[in-house]
Amino acid sequence: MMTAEEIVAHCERLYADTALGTVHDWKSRHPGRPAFGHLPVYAPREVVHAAGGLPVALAGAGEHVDIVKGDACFQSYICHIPRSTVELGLTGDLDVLDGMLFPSTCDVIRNLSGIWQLLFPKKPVRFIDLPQNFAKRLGGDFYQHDLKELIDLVVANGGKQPTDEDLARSIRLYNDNRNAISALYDLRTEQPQLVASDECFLVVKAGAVLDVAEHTQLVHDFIAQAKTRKKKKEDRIRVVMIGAFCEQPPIGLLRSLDRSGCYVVDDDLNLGMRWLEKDVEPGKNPLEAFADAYLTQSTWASTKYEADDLRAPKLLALVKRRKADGVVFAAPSFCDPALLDQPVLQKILSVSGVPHIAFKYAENTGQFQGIREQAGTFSDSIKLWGAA
Amino acid sequence: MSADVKHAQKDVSQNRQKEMIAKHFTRLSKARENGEKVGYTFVPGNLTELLGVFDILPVYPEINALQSAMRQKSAGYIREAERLGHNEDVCTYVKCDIGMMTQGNIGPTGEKLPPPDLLLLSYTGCFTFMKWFELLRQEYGCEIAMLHVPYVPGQMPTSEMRQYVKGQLKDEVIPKMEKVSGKKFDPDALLARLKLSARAENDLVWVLESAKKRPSPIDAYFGSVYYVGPIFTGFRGTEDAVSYYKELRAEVEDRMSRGEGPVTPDGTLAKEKYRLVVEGPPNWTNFRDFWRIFYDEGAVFVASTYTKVGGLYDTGFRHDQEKDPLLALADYCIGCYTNLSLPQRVDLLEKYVREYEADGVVFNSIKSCNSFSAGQLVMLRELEKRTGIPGAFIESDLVDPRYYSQANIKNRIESYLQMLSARKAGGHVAQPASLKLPVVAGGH
Amino acid sequence: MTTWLGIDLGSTTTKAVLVNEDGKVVGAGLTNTRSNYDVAAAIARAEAIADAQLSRLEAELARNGEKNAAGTLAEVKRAVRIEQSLARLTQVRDRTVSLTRSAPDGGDVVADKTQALFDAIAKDGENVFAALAVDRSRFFRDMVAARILSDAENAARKRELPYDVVVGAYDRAIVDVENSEAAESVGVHLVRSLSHAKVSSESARRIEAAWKTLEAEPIDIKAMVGTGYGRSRLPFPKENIRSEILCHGLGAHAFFPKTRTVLDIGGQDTKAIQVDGDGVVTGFQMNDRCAAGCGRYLGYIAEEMNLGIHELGPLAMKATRAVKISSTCTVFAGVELRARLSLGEKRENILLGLHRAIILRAMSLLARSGGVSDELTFTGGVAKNQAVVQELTDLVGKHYGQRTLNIHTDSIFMGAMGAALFAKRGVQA
Amino acid sequence: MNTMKLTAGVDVGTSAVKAVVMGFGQGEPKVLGTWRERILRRDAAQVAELAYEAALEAAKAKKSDVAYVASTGEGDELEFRDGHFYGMTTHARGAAFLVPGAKAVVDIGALHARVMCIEGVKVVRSKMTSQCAAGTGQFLENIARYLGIRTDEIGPLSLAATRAEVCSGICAVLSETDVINMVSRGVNTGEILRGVHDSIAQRLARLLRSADASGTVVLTGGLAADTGLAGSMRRQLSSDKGAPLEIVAHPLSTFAGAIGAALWGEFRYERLKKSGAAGEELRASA
Ligand SMILES: Nc1ncnc2c1ncn2[C@@H]1O[C@H](COP(=O)(O)OP(=O)(O)O)[C@@H](O)[C@H]1O
Ligand SMILES: Nc1ncnc2c1ncn2[C@@H]1O[C@H](COP(=O)(O)OP(=O)(O)O)[C@@H](O)[C@H]1O
Ligand code: SF4
Ligand code: SF4
Ligand code: SF4
Repeated sequence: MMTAEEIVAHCERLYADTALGTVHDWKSRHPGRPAFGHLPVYAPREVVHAAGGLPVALAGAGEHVDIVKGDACFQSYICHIPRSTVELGLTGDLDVLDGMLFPSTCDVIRNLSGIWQLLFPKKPVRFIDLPQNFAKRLGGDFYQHDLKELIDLVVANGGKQPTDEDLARSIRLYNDNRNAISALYDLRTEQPQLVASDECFLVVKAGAVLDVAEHTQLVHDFIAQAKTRKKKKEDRIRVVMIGAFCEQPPIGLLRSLDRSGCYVVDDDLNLGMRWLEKDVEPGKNPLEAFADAYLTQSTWASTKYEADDLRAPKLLALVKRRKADGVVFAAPSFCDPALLDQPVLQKILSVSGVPHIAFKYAENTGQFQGIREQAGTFSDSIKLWGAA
Repeated sequence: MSADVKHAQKDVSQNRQKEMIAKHFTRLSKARENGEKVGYTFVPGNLTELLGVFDILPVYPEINALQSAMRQKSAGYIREAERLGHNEDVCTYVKCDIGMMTQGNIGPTGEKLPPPDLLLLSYTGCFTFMKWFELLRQEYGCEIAMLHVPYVPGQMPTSEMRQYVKGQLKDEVIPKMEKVSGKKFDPDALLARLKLSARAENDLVWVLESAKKRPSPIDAYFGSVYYVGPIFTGFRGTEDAVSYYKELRAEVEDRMSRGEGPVTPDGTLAKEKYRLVVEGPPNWTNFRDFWRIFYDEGAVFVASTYTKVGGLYDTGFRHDQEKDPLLALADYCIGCYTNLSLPQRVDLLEKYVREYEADGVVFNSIKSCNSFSAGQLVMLRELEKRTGIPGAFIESDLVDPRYYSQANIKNRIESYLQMLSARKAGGHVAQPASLKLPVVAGGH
Repeated sequence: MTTWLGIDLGSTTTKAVLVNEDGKVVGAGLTNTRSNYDVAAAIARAEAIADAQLSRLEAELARNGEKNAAGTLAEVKRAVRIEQSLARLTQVRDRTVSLTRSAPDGGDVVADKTQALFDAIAKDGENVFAALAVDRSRFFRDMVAARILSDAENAARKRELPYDVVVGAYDRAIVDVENSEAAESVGVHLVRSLSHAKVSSESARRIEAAWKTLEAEPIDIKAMVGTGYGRSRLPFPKENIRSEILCHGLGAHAFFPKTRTVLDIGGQDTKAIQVDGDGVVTGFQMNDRCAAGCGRYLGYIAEEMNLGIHELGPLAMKATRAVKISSTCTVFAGVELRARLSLGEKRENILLGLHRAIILRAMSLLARSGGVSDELTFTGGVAKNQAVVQELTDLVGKHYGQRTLNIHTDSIFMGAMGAALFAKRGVQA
Repeated sequence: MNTMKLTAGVDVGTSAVKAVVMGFGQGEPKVLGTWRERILRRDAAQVAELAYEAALEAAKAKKSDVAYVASTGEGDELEFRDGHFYGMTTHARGAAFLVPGAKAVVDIGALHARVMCIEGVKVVRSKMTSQCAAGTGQFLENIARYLGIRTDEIGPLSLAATRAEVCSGICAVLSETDVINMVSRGVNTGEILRGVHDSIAQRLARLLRSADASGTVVLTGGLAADTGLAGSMRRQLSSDKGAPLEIVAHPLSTFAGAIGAALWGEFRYERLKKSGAAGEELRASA
């Protein structure tokens, strides 16, 4: 078995491989079957999987590529993830994908689906309009229909029509996967010194390109190995980091947080992989059960309409559950969903006496001085004034 | 929209619009004392007729924001919102509105706006709308009705989309309106209003299409934001709007018969030198300066997409086209410009370039607005490829003067127009005058 | 002689070009005066005219039987340049000396020593100004500054002179002098330079005679067109002003008719331009007013490293790899540079990274303007830098495939050239 | 002489190192010695050591007298430090020490500008400029160089000017061209400086307003010494209809970070002494 460090190194290689070598491998092992790329935040991966496809979660290109043509498609005041995604598309890195799925997230991702239609007219492109109406007979029916069409698309590109058993099996595999990830997060809460924040990020991120069962195993392996580590808990503060659900921060940012005296005990990185809060019970009609789960079991997210805004109380509950000292708002620059939610969340934290700071990043930010300075001051403040 | 811009000659239609607006805001300011209900809602895909059926008075926060900008108030409001913790990166319409709210919610006519009884979140073509009203709801704690209008990624809305919207209208929106207003829904009253809407829409389309003439009697961007005002906002489905558009049409017919160009703040445009199509909203803080850059050079906008955010009537939609009024409303919401996929937007622009015989295309990219801006550069490339006509790309903001640079935009537009004229002349430009300069003998 | 004049008022330099009836360049002038635009335009124009006169002189000489007319003329030009520079130096000297005399920490003694400092430079004029005669993008100011700063420093170290006083006075003097148009005509310099130019006395006589003939028929400028960053401040009617985009496009087309894409990196802005077969612009993009990505970026880095701007490229060419620079901002890039130097990173590798950064920005501008079509012409002052050219070639190749890259030795004049052609077209069309 | 307990603070900036030695006895802590050393293309760690020694000399103390050396700024890698505190923590502490009752701090150094709102010694909110050096000390320094004046002449010249020449450019690098053009047009130095100060003050005022500052605002960092900038800020802040703010600077403002570090160092030292922790651990956690 690989050591924890080896697993992380492996995951980091997967993350840096923007040319998707793993997907190439998968396709050679499963000739004729399709791989579908999808953008953050949440996508119905179960359904693609059940129809014999490989869902590949794309999240920009981090710091890994120079943006040349991607910049030609986006103005400076648009977040970074669409430009790196387009760059990868134009340089051919995404050619291995048989189609692209754009789950409704924000205007940028929505319009990116149109850009894809214009730039790659031969590639199947599907916009997945996740319902913002959560009534079973309205949003639920609409979503189920959407899912059926998605299945048709996968089938038309080399997948197979899934039976109810297929769907149920896929649903269970993803339940397992979420539970594994959840166990990793729990370990982090209990013994934050065992799992550095970049490690947690990378290990979960590997699920973007791996087959689900393989990834579940990898997460379990990592947990087992991490538990054998002998590291002493340091005098750091415990923080929850939120806002980074779509464009992912550079790894250097996570390391800077750790280095400036923080333990990140929860975050919304890789949010799509932890989206459903409970297991989906496939029951007699797995597709319906799966669609319903979206309506009733989704986590709170800035991309989703909240009829009675529960985001703020849920954040507070999370802070409590994770025994966090404070909250770090880390959002991509120009990310409307994340940034528009901040004032409300900050207000409730202030009222409840939970300290918080905020900063912005881009996936390819290379300088963390300012962030270190702010996070350091933040941890200083909790440590020094907590005692003073 | 406002009548702030003083046209050289006061048209009847303009005065009527002014009156309509003034009346509306006075009524709003007295809504509380008169026991009238107030609904806040957005322009794209607005359900004005439906609100009207329940006698709920509409307020459009977007329009308030642009009005604040025209009155040079937006910068202060935005600063206020940023002080309250709203990020500098996010949509300035939202911040302008929040700022205005915290400063007493004084509307464009100087009268106070009432708080909403209903937030009607008909969420067409922009996710930020959703966040915006979530914020307002925190503030007002009133009833909120959400209408999720699905995006149209293909060429046509599917029947599932139409039914989804209709279902939400029936089960979510109308019950909330009934609850807020205490009135029962009357489908016949709605049908009657939709008929009136359609009559006004016919005349509006005629006016917008008059720009196909040479010279165009209207400016389909700067001038037309005034023309679309009543249809965008609270007056659709009223007799007032029908009369307004009838008068407007008569006035434009008149200009056309005299072969006159559009009216600008400096009077009638003397010579139409360039015919342009424009994509994207205008800047409001420096509206006249922005306009001047174009009319000083004899450039006229003959078609714009911005005037279609409140409905795409020129491609045929009319509010009375369906027997089922709710289905008509669903079609309307789904069909607004910003709900179109990018390929559809390009198709529309291409059609405009051809049908309006345009010389050029200008994209005004708005920093605030991802809904419009994300992808505009790709659209521009595609459009250039299809039409063979080069486009110009400029950047500004709707209501934040910090992002408007007259010098930059002027530089770009002048270069662009010179380029168009060079193309027109087949590589030869207008003649520079021959200058006889005193020659320094031998130099130094 | 009938000519047309184009003036390009750049943000850092002002360029003037004269073309003849065939659209060929007959004279070009360049100044880096940081004065108001009128003076800058006048100086550039005067320089262009002087240059044209000297070119005509060559033809005239050849006609009068001079064997190696080109060689002779090159020598004459060199001598004239040095003569002009010496005249300028005298002006600067007088101004500096008078400023030091009246400075609070100055006085007669300091003034006299300063005078001596300048006189020593003047004596060595042939050497000090040698580079000026061969490379037009080098400037009087830089030559003198380099010399006077080091001389003053040496003197200060020997406690002979207060460094601040001299340098302060010089800084002011050079601005004053560069902002004034030259007092004497090229003719005067020509005559004066003949005494020490390395030409035979027979040639000298011929030159004098030819010059007389030429002076009798001065250069006639039929029309002029202004362009560039400061064009709106030119005292020209609107019809005589063209956007720099159009001028760079046309200028590039004139030199390289197969040009379809133009990249211009100037002092304060960068432009990517697409042109058609007639040199008519079909699309363009320019960056905003941020020094990152323009010539000043490299200028600033050069200052940080105590190097001349022309030394950057050759040094970067020695790199074995490009260090990735994560700061966009010029100033922060300067800090990053120092930080990396102190971490032991090789100077040339960092420099290459900085050059790459500038080209990466240009690449996205190019992509935004419509990509890179064959042929690509690279203009503006920065095109002189080989490392920039190397990175551009590399990245263009990688993203667009094989492309012909044109760079003209006088690429800095491309905008002015386009303006001159517009002037000419206007009159002939 | 050393009945007092001594601590030291070393603030490693991007352009200069500031070091102080402070004494703790009866009453208020005292600043015993200070030193500022420009880095000027040298190795920052060596300059830091140099500055520390010079401050010791000024305080007439020896290294062995010092109970705790705290670094701040870019000093977290210094060999001789006992602990490190982040810049905003120390500037806030230093400012509160120099100007008791201060409610906000504006720290403007060579390459950064940041605003902290404080309650007592706590930072409750902060804002900083992004990775753009427009309107920082370096920018002012460059301009002074082109104008041919020393940095300490900047303030008085600007204050003496009766009007400001509007400086349009915001870029730290490109504004030089504007300034040069102004000089050529014969605009006098004071008016140029005042214009530059106004444009910097505008940015700072925006930062202050967006951080929702109120009450007494202390300037710290190198530019606190620039009286012209303070003047422009006062003008700017009194004309923007915001809450009234009082701008003050202290002669030791430049050393605020180092002073804050020394103060926090003492606090940390005492806490660790109480908990009996060894020197090594003291490093890991601070
Ligand atoms: N040898 C060189 N290497 C690199 N850059 C150079 C060289 N010579 C000139 N430059 C750059 O060229 C710029 C001036 O270019 P130019 O095209 O004249 O600009 P503008 O038109 O904006 O004045 C200067 O900022 C300088 O940085
Ligand atoms: N009297 C003064 N007037 C204006 N600027 C000054 C003055 N004294 C110092 N400075 C500027 O302060 C800056 C250094 O500030 P400091 O806070 O020490 O820098 P760092 O960022 O290195 O910590 C320098 O850029 C210097 O030009
Ligand atoms: S980072 Fe934010 S704005 Fe950008 S695509 Fe993702 S959700 Fe949308
Ligand atoms: S993002 Fe655009 S459409 Fe949405 S609210 Fe802002 S300005 Fe309006
Ligand atoms: S980022 Fe740097 S180079 Fe760009 S404008 Fe700011 S200071 Fe100037």
